[in-house]
Amino acid sequence: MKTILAELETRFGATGARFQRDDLASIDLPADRAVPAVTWLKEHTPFVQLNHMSVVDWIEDGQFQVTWLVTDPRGCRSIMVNTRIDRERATCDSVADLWPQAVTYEQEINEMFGIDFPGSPRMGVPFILEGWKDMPPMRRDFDTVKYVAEHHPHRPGRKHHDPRTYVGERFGEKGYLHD
Amino acid sequence: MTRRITESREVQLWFGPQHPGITGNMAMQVFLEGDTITRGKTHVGYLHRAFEKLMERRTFIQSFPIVCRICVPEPDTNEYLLAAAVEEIAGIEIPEKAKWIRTLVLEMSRLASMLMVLGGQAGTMGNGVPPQWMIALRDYILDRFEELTGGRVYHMYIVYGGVRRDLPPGFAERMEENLRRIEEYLPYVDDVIFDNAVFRKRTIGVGVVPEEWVDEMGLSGPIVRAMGIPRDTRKDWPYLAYPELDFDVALAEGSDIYARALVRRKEIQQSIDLIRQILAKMPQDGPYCAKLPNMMTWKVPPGQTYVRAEATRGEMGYFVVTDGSDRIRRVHVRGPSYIHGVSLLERMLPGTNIADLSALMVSLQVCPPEIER
Amino acid sequence: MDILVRAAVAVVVVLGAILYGLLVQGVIRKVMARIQGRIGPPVWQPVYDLFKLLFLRTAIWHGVMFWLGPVFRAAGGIGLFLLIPVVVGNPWLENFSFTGDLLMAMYFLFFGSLGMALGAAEAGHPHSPIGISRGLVQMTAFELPFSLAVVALVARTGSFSIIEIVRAQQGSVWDWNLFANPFASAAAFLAFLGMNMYSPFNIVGAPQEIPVGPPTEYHSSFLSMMAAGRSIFAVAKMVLYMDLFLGGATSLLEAIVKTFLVYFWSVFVGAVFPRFRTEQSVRFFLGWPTVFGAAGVALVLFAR
Amino acid sequence: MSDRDWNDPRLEEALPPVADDGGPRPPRLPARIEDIPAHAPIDDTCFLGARKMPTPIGLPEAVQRIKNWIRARSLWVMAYGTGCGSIELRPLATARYDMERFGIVMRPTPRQSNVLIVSGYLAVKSLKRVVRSYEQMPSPKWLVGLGSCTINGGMYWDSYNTINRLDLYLPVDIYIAGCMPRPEALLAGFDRLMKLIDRGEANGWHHYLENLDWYKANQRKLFDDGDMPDYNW
Repeated sequence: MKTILAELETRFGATGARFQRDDLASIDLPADRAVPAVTWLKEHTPFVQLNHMSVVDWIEDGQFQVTWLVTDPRGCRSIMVNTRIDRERATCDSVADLWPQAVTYEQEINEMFGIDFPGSPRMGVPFILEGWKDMPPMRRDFDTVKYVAEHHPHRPGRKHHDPRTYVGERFGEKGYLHD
Repeated sequence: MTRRITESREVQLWFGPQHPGITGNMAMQVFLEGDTITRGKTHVGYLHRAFEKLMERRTFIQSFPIVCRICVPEPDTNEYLLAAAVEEIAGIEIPEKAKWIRTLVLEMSRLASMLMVLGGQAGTMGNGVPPQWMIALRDYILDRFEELTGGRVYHMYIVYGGVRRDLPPGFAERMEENLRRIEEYLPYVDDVIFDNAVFRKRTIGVGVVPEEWVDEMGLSGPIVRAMGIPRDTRKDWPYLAYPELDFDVALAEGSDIYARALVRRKEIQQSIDLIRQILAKMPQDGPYCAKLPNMMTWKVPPGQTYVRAEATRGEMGYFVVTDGSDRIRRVHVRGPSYIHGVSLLERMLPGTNIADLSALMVSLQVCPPEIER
Repeated sequence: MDILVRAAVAVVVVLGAILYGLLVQGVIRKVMARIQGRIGPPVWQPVYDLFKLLFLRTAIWHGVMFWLGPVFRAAGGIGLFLLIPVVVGNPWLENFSFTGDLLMAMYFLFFGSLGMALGAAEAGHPHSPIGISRGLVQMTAFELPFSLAVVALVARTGSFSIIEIVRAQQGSVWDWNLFANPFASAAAFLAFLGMNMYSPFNIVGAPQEIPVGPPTEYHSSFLSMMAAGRSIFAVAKMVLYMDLFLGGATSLLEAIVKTFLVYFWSVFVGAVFPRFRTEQSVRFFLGWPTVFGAAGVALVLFAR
Repeated sequence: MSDRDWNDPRLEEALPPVADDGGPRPPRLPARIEDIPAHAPIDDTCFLGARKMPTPIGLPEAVQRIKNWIRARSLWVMAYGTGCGSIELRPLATARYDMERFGIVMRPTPRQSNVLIVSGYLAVKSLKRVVRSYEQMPSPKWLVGLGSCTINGGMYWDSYNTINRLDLYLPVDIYIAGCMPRPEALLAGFDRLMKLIDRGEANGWHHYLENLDWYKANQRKLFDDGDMPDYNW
């Protein structure tokens, strides 16, 4: 797997190759090289499975992190290919033509984060939500408590405790794990 | 609807969300010609609870009551995966006994879930007897869960650094007694399900998944094993105490509904044997939970990882990102049903007989809560 | 005999038959529950359900034919039952049987289902037409072995009167058509499985495929009328089979025992089998049952 | 099933009182089904064809008693697992806790069922279907709220997609608390529901039709009619 990571660095200018476990590596790529790198991994290396595709919202940096987890099912190895895209003009290349199930991942990400994948089918097709009028809910700046207070009224009389203080005064400062 | 019937050759049929043939709460919009489906689409989202959003608002220890609700029949895999991911990032070593107890809990939950789905497989074809038996057998395991963790369905038993409490005295004997009771009934189940002429007629050669879809779509679990491909996360990505247990991957040929049911039947026996092995080899003394900082103010260093485990339905994975604060930055659940239930099912719908649809759905073991989380 | 008295007796007999059918259903639910390891509902549960459905209200309108569906079904059941002698020799329980009533019975056996299909098709729910098409296909399939069996019996007795057929079977047990003509009996009892719509032949109201099929939209008092019609239809079929194959009955107790046995045949088969697909069930009925029926006819012809 | 006497007044006190908390709550109704006014005018502005049905009057007390007695002994539950609580309906229906002993059976279609179990949290998308299914059921019908999430949101109190109070949108006859309630709790809840029906006090269905505008206003706050699913069966 080291050779493949080195290949990625030389071919696609990847950086920050590191081993999370000996069967799981992680590597960062610039936004325009990420999908070519994933394509190269699928076509020319045993990493043929798209195992997972996820997005992290780094609102402090104003960036989205898109992560493809490609897996070599026979060698039992995985590589996390990370890239950062701009949070304002959130568009990312699509891998829907490489793996059919990526359509579903990209549809959900498009709905939950508002990231656009040009060329991917079912962009803008509601997947989970129905009649959703607010901003994409999985963004960090979407305040779910405020939304709930507006839309789903609470039953009066329900108490909320801050666990830091409440568990402390109930179970002692150690917390309840050590009894 | 009447207009559609009279005007066009197709009948539009909403298979769910309110439909007894549906596992969980999802919908399939299918178009029929006669009894054959020409095209269809799956609709999910009826169970969306925004777990991943809620976990961004919870402290690490508060996340456990949430993750175990992600898959209802088999909650412990989720607990283990969250714990394992955070432990890997935080660099916590769990004691030896905790490993074995976690393995025991995972196998128990696999057994319970496997019993339920095998009974449901026969139930989708109108045979009402096996589901009744199997779910009654599943209750034995739920009793042991209740004794061990205090909860019948949701356990919140696996925590960071190990498990919440030790095995109660005499647990192994009661477990063994229950396993014997279950093994008494399994031959009858074999007679009613696998030696049943009508069941074989209905299932053999129905719902075949082509082998080239495995790498193309990232399939896993009994669907792959039913093709004769020995692919099992417990063997390929060994975790917990599985490398020290001896078991071989349950395989079947044909990749149809019957083969998948056969794989599940073999894995029931496999889980029973594994539970026996675990209870025999488990270290009797030693700590069951590592020493941990105060959970209320625990901060985990930044990191990003992906852990996987073998659920009943296939490979389940957690993608966890932390940013050094006392809350999870991002957790993304990769449920096997996410691929089996949406992409694979939609791809298999055309040409399926409407009579086989719910049987196909159960044999893919679609678990809607983990699709939409 | 005064026609009014006959009519009153007929009403009483029909009501009794409905009650008996409901009780049989209750016992069957009990037995199924025992097979599944449960305690099961009280035997009176179908009666409770019937009356509870009567006390429900309706708020939908699907047209006149929709409401007439249960009426057709009940009419078919009552008409079939009133043609068949329950206890031969008892003037009250011989109902309105006449020479050639077997032909009428053959007609009424399918009249109820056809009317039911007409009504249910009005509902507009896609489950109804799918279930109806399945039901009619299966009906035509199991009609063939059943008709062959009936032809064999008629050829044996040389009469279309059920009473004649019953009288021909009196004497020892070996005179029953069940033993006198085993092929025809096998064909007819296999067809009975399809007639009763227990699994593996419950493809019409398959709950996991097309929930409850044609009666999807029926509710409240219409469903209760359908339940009553179904129960008397079942009783009529039991009595018909008892008369045709089990040598009829000379006392009410004998009739109850025999009809019970006839019905449990289909229940015990249904307890252990999943459901056929439509074309599979058609293939089944056009296979061995038809061969048995033909063999039964041949047996009678060569025995002459 | 249980030897408890639900008519015991001490138990009535033990039950949580209806919270008089200034929260949105529909007006009260007469307790007994016989005291309900005879006929409420049908309004055609109602939603998805839910109609106010007249309650039969002029029936002697005894007939009402017999009706309620029979209704309480034949509850047909709609097999609609709306949430994770439905996992405990399977043990309830099978050999260990056999609910068919009490005449409770699962019916696959709303037209033929009397009891709707909302088993746990309701996503908004799911609530639309539940409302439609509830309105397709013939009256008298009863609704059982299962789990803490239907009472006050439970652990999903801050989730943007699940409702927090079921009784704002549908009339709940009985709540069964717990996350999730054990099958014994479900049996106790059904026992309680049977007692209520037997006494003719479980009339949430009529409550719904009497205060249709209030319920519809609450529902329209979440979703408008144009947003409902396109199929109506």
